[in-house]
Amino acid sequence: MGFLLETVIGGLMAGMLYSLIALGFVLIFKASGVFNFAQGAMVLFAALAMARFAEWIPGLLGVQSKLLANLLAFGGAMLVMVAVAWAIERLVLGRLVNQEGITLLMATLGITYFLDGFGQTLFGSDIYKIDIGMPKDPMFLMESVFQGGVLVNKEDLYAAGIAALLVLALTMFFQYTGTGRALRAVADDHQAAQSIGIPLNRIWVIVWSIAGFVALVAGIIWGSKLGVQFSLSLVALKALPVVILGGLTSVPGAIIGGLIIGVGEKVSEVYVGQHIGGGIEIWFAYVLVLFVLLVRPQGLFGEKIIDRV
Amino acid sequence: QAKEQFFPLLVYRTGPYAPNGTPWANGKQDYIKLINARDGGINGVKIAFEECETGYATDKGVECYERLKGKTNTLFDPQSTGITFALTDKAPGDKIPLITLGYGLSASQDGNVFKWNFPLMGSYWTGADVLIQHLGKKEGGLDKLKGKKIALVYHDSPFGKEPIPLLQERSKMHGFDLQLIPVTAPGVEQKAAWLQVRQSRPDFVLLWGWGVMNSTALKEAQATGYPRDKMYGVWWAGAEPDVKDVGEGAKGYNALNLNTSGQSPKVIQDILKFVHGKGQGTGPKDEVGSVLYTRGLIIQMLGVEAVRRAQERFGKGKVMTSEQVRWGLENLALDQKKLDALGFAGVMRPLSTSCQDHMGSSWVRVHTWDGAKWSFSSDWYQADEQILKPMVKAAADKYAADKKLTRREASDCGS
Amino acid sequence: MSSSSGRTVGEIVLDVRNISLRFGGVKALTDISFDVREHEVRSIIGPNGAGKSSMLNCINGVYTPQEGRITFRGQTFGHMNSRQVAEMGVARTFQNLALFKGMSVLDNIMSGRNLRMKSNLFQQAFRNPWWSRADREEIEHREVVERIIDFLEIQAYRKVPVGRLPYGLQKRVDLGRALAMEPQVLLLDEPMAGMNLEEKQDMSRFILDVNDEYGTTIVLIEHDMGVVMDISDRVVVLDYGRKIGDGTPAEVRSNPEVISAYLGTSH
Amino acid sequence: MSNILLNVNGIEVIYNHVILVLKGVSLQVPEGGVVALLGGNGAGKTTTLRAVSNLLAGERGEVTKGSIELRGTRIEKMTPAEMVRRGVVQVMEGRHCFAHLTIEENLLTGAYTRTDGKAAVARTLEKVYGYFPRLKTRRGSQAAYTSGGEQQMCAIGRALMAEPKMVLLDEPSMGLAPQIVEEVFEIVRDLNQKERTTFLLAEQNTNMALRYADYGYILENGRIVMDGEAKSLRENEDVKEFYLGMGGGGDDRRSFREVKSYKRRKRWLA
Amino acid sequence: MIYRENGQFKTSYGADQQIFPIGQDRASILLLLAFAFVGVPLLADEYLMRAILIPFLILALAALGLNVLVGYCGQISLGTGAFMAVGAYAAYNLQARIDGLPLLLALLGGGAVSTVVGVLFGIPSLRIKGLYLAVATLAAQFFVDWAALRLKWVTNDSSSGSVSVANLQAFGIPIASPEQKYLFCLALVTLFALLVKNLVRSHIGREWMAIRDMDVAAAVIGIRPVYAKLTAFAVSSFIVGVAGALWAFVHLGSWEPAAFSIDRSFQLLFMVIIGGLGSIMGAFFGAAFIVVLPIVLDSLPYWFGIPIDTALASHLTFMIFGGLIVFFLIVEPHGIARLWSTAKEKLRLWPFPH
Ligand SMILES: Nc1ncnc2c1ncn2[C@@H]1O[C@H](COP(=O)(O)OP(=O)(O)OP(=O)(O)O)[C@@H](O)[C@H]1O
Ligand SMILES: Nc1ncnc2c1ncn2[C@@H]1O[C@H](COP(=O)(O)OP(=O)(O)OP(=O)(O)O)[C@@H](O)[C@H]1O
Ligand SMILES: CC(C)C[C@H](N)C(=O)O
Ligand SMILES: [Mg+2]
Ligand SMILES: [Mg+2]
Repeated sequence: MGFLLETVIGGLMAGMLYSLIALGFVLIFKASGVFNFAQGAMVLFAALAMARFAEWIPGLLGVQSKLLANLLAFGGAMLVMVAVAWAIERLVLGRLVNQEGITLLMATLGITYFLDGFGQTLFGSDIYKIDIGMPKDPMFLMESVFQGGVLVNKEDLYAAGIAALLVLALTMFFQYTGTGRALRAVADDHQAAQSIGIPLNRIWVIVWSIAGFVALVAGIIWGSKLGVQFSLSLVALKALPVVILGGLTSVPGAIIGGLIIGVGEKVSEVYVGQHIGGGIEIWFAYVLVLFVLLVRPQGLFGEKIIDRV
Repeated sequence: QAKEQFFPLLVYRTGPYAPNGTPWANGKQDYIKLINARDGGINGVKIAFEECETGYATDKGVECYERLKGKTNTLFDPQSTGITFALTDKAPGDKIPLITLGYGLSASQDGNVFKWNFPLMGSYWTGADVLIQHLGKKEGGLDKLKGKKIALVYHDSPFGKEPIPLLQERSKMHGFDLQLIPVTAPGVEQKAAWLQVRQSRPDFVLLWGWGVMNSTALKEAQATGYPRDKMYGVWWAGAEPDVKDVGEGAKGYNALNLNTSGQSPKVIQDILKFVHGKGQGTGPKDEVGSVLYTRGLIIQMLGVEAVRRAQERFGKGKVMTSEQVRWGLENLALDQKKLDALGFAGVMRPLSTSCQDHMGSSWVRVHTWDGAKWSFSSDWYQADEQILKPMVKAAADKYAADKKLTRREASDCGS
Repeated sequence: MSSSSGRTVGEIVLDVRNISLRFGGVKALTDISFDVREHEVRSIIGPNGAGKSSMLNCINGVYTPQEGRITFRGQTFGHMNSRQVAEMGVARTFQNLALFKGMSVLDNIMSGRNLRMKSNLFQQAFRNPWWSRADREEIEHREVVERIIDFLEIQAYRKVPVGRLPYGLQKRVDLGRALAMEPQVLLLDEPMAGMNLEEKQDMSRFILDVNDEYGTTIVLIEHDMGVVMDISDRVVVLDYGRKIGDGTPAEVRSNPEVISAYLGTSH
Repeated sequence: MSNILLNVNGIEVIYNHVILVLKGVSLQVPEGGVVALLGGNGAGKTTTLRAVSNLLAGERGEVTKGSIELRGTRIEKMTPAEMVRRGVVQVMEGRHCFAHLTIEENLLTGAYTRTDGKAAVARTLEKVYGYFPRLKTRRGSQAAYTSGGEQQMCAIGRALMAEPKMVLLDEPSMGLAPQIVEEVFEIVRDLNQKERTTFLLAEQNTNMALRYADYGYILENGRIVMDGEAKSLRENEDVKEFYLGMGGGGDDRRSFREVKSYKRRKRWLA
Repeated sequence: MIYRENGQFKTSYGADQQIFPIGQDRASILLLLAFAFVGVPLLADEYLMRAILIPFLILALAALGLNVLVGYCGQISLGTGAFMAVGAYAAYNLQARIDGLPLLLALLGGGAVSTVVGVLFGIPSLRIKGLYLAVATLAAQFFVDWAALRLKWVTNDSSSGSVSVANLQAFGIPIASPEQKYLFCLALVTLFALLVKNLVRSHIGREWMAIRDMDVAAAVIGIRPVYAKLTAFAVSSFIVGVAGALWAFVHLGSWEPAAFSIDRSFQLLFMVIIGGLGSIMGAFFGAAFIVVLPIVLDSLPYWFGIPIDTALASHLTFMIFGGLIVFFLIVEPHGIARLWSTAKEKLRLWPFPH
């Protein structure tokens, strides 16, 4: 019983981390109708920038305090992400207005390759460290109730808290501001949005910058867990079922999707996987998604797919 | 005819495995540079090389092989078990030998079936065997393993699965429980695996990982409170990149090692002098002498020595063909004296190959991470021939039957 | 029986009884009944959002009404899928252009013949100009389609992807696709929206010709009262999902409820 | 004409690098005028409007020759958003509502460029609801689930929410019930007279358009074939016959049933 | 002036329905085929064949299959790698378990099994659309990956999960040398390209496209979405399965599940998009772009003798490749095949544009 609880908690935490990445996908999709394949590459790029800046800054600027160095590095990395957003709008999206989703998806693949190459050229392809002082050791709760207690990971707990905050803020933004509404309009119809004066270029820079910010936060959290190196870009894959389960257009969906997938994965792996050879968590997540989609084709919280004559 | 001995270098300096692939590749390259700079080549034959980036991807590796096989007159080191599997079928046709030091197909030790494969110094079976021996020793005898629980956390690929048959064999012999926990490549998400570890609380965890999987495993072990000193990695899970950013958290973690690390050996000093000293170094200077770098040196050294051995038979100072190099690999005789002369004193143990045995020796030690550096914590082991031999033979026979190959005749050994 | 225009019309082909359709709180149709007789031009008019398009959607199985039933040539159904309706000979054009955007004009219209094409997957895969059922079939149907293309005067655009055509021509292709089905009943949803007068005259002509030559029964939704009054035999008037009038153009025109809800005074 | 607001000067438009659609179109719209752009299907009306509002890029079209000036400044290189900030808004043909947004959200997005505060926007919203009461009853439903005519009203209303100086209306009457059509044209007249809003409208409903416009251009095959005061166009014999449907001089509209031959198209240019 | 369709009047619909109605096109495709079958084997060296042309052909075949599904029927799939794997492992099992089964039958058998699996995983497409469907098909991808690693009988009890085949032959001719392999693949690819072309220009092709473009309207004209979608899945996964078997048998010789990983699925999807959705040529262009271009970029420094660090070179390759993808999309969002046809259109107008 204690162990089940532990598995569930572990799953919830893992799910929260997936959500963090899923959030980036949802943001961009919701605001421009682009499925941003480059989200993983952006996470890596941001994390690399952060890690290397934090490493360089003490030497370059003579900053002693680790906190200050980290803050400066964060600021620097954020600037880099804004620059990336700006360049993407200028060079890619701005020239692909009103094209179909699949074309835009393909363009983000181009961006992925570019960012992967560019990031590693700039920052190197070794393994780097982000140390923002996250606690690494486990803590044990309810030791009196269960034998051995229930293990909870403090690092994950912080990460989950940060993710929850981000989601809350972004949900508010989309639901309650005029800009949020404009973003949703852009996603529906680029041309009509233009025709009523929504400046696509500015909107896109903003959205991609926000996505860059989310990527940076995800990159820091994942990076401090895994170390910063190329594989970080692959965690994006883990976020795919989450985005789809929650619905491509729903910010809260990203969180709830993450939690469900996280728990589903871990519980299935630990309780079922063991007996059939293991390694089932990935496909289990996708099969779970598949069944949910059969009932709700737009995901749990996604906007209904409109199809009318 | 070519005037140089050409070494194609399949490497990966990008992608998920770059942090581990890079020092290895640098070691290989620096050794070639050393031979050219210090000795003027192999008995005067200069060495040429060309790198090809595989990204640890099999199809890319095959492309590299095809690209470079026309140029080479020496051998390939695929740097990946997956690529090795793919090349094992191609190499005999092209008559190019493969060195797979410490990786590849364990059965390919049997030179009578695998004429072109050379899993020098050890295979995953020998590695697994030694680990069990070591655990037995720690517990005070192999019979003490009875009833113990050993978990294998492995990279879910042919590489990670290789040790399983041997471990199963050993588990039958000693009566320990073997728990298999696969980790999907590249291994960034291991929470479920470590929850299972926490659930079953094995006495030991064997870690068969590569690249980011290793550091992630250590971090997850820390996060779930599994004692690191109960964890034993294969020799691909015991280098600096695996523990560097875990630091203190990996303290007590053990892994096999086929070679020493550190800058004291003579060959390393020579590299610092002849290669880095002249500004010719391939990677950063402080990486020279690290675990994987040194392993790269060894691999390259064995290749060079195979050429030298071949020259002894087919003509000193001549450029060898890859068939001749194969003979050289099959007749390596590196005794302590030779190793000392080469500057590898203490770095590795002697090794000599033969027509039947393409491995040469399986000497290996365990080293332990103390939070800042690796240091040896065991004596040298070799795999138990009694267990290994029949398994290799059976597997090689099955392979031969599948491929409709016949074992080499004794007469074939001379060529 | 004869209609106002003096032409003979036949039996009831389509009988709509007590149809009600709701979307959540929106009552799109409430208890609608009317019939359509063979060979007549039957119009549905009414203000925007009255439920005209929804009515057509019910008839050809896109929407399932919550209540009521529809009888087609004596066969009654509450729910039927689009395929079955198509097989019974009902074709349809759309208000919001529902063409196959990526296909050429020719392919769009050819797709209207699909129901009649019988060659199987293998015959199609291995088709060839020398001996092949698929090829022969393709040519036979192409002839029919070419007649429609001539009829609609869109020869010049045959191979153009429809997405690139101006709005008005797209509407014609839409009609062409429906005609290619050689339907017994043709449902037209605002076929003349976005056309100028000359083009509307042409379109009226097309419709009447189809009606005359092939005896196709027409159900027409249109906002241009000139067209409706001139070419229809009988008119149904909907308002807010209810039927407020039904009869010959003359009757409808003088129905006070219809005047206040829809026609206003100017027409 | 006095005080020219929009001056289109000999533009050529090419789609997809190969399809030449406008072959030198010139037209002027005076400040505070209502100008109609007439012509058959495929004449190039929509293309002309897109060229003015700079929406061509999204259709992979491009102005290759000529110039477009708004109050004397060249505008070909501007973004559509800049055009809107300068007060030029286009109502796109074929509705183009934001499918997932509700009717009210659609209308509110129309006010995106406005900076005069929530209250002012709310007033305009009420005004639009006043014009189209049907929208008010459907305000909470997603645009995609409204009827064709409701969507058309929504598109027009959305453009009005920007309180534009100049509106480019592409087939506003399409799909609207007759009294609403009348209503739309009344709105045009109303705004034109009360707020001096300028209109350039592409219309197929020639009769209506010429009743409400001051001036008209007739476009066929990518060229302007005739232009003049609305009144004089209405008197023109050709216009009468081909666009207003009045047979051979008589003032009576010919019945649709009686039009005999449909293969009799006469155009100014082949 | 040479490239003209004017003056080539068609006197029958049959003539107008040919695959290449324009004479010059017909001639050039015949020339191209002749060159591919005769010229290439004479000219190309072993590296070109083994490392570039053979993978190019096989992946083009897979892309062709995927294009049926994505390009023509509009169902985005990310399970292509899985269907290739099913084809490969099924063919392997057929060959290993049935003695003396001819290679061609094994390959087609692989395709047939893949068809079954494809249709099974295609069933959700009746409800799920677009990106949602794409991600749902990943279920197939990961499940098959897993099954190949875990289910012992799939790999005929190979402990490492890696299997291999040897001594291929068709009609008594061995398929061993690069030329033989190349010709074998080329023949199959040509055949399948022809069959697919036939399908897409027949009524089933129109059904697929109708479903892709506007499914409600398609239903109203009597097209059954179930039938159209499932046939597309079937045809597509058959071809993809055969391609998978070829990839395993002819190109790799020995393989592990990783050969058909999710990367392959993405790679193939990207091929059909950049090549041109709904175009036979597109599959080939896409395969060339995605398979051949990176290799060429990778080799450039060596060809020009510029000594460049391997890591830097491959990062640059990434960057240039990414840049080129974006560049081509901006020039023509509908893929290279469309660019090609626009170019032809221009050529037709040349020297008098418009
Ligand atoms: N995106 C496009 N790509 C290629 N050609 C186009 C495109 N849009 C329009 N055209 C072509 O431009 C010409 C003019 O079209 P346009 O839409 O401007 O006509 P229109 O006068 O608005 O017609 P309608 O009254 O039917 O709306 C047509 O021949 C059409 O085929
Ligand atoms: N799928 C749907 N979901 C929700 N509401 C719908 C749906 N389809 C139609 N409606 C609503 O039903 C009512 C009738 O719509 P319908 O399209 O039938 O009107 P119409 O008479 O064709 O109007 P118009 O002349 O404007 O085309 C409208 O208020 C519309 O908003
Ligand atoms: C080659 C080695 C570095 C180990 C590696 N994981 C393999 O493929 O076997
Ligand atoms: Mg309607
Ligand atoms: Mg138009």
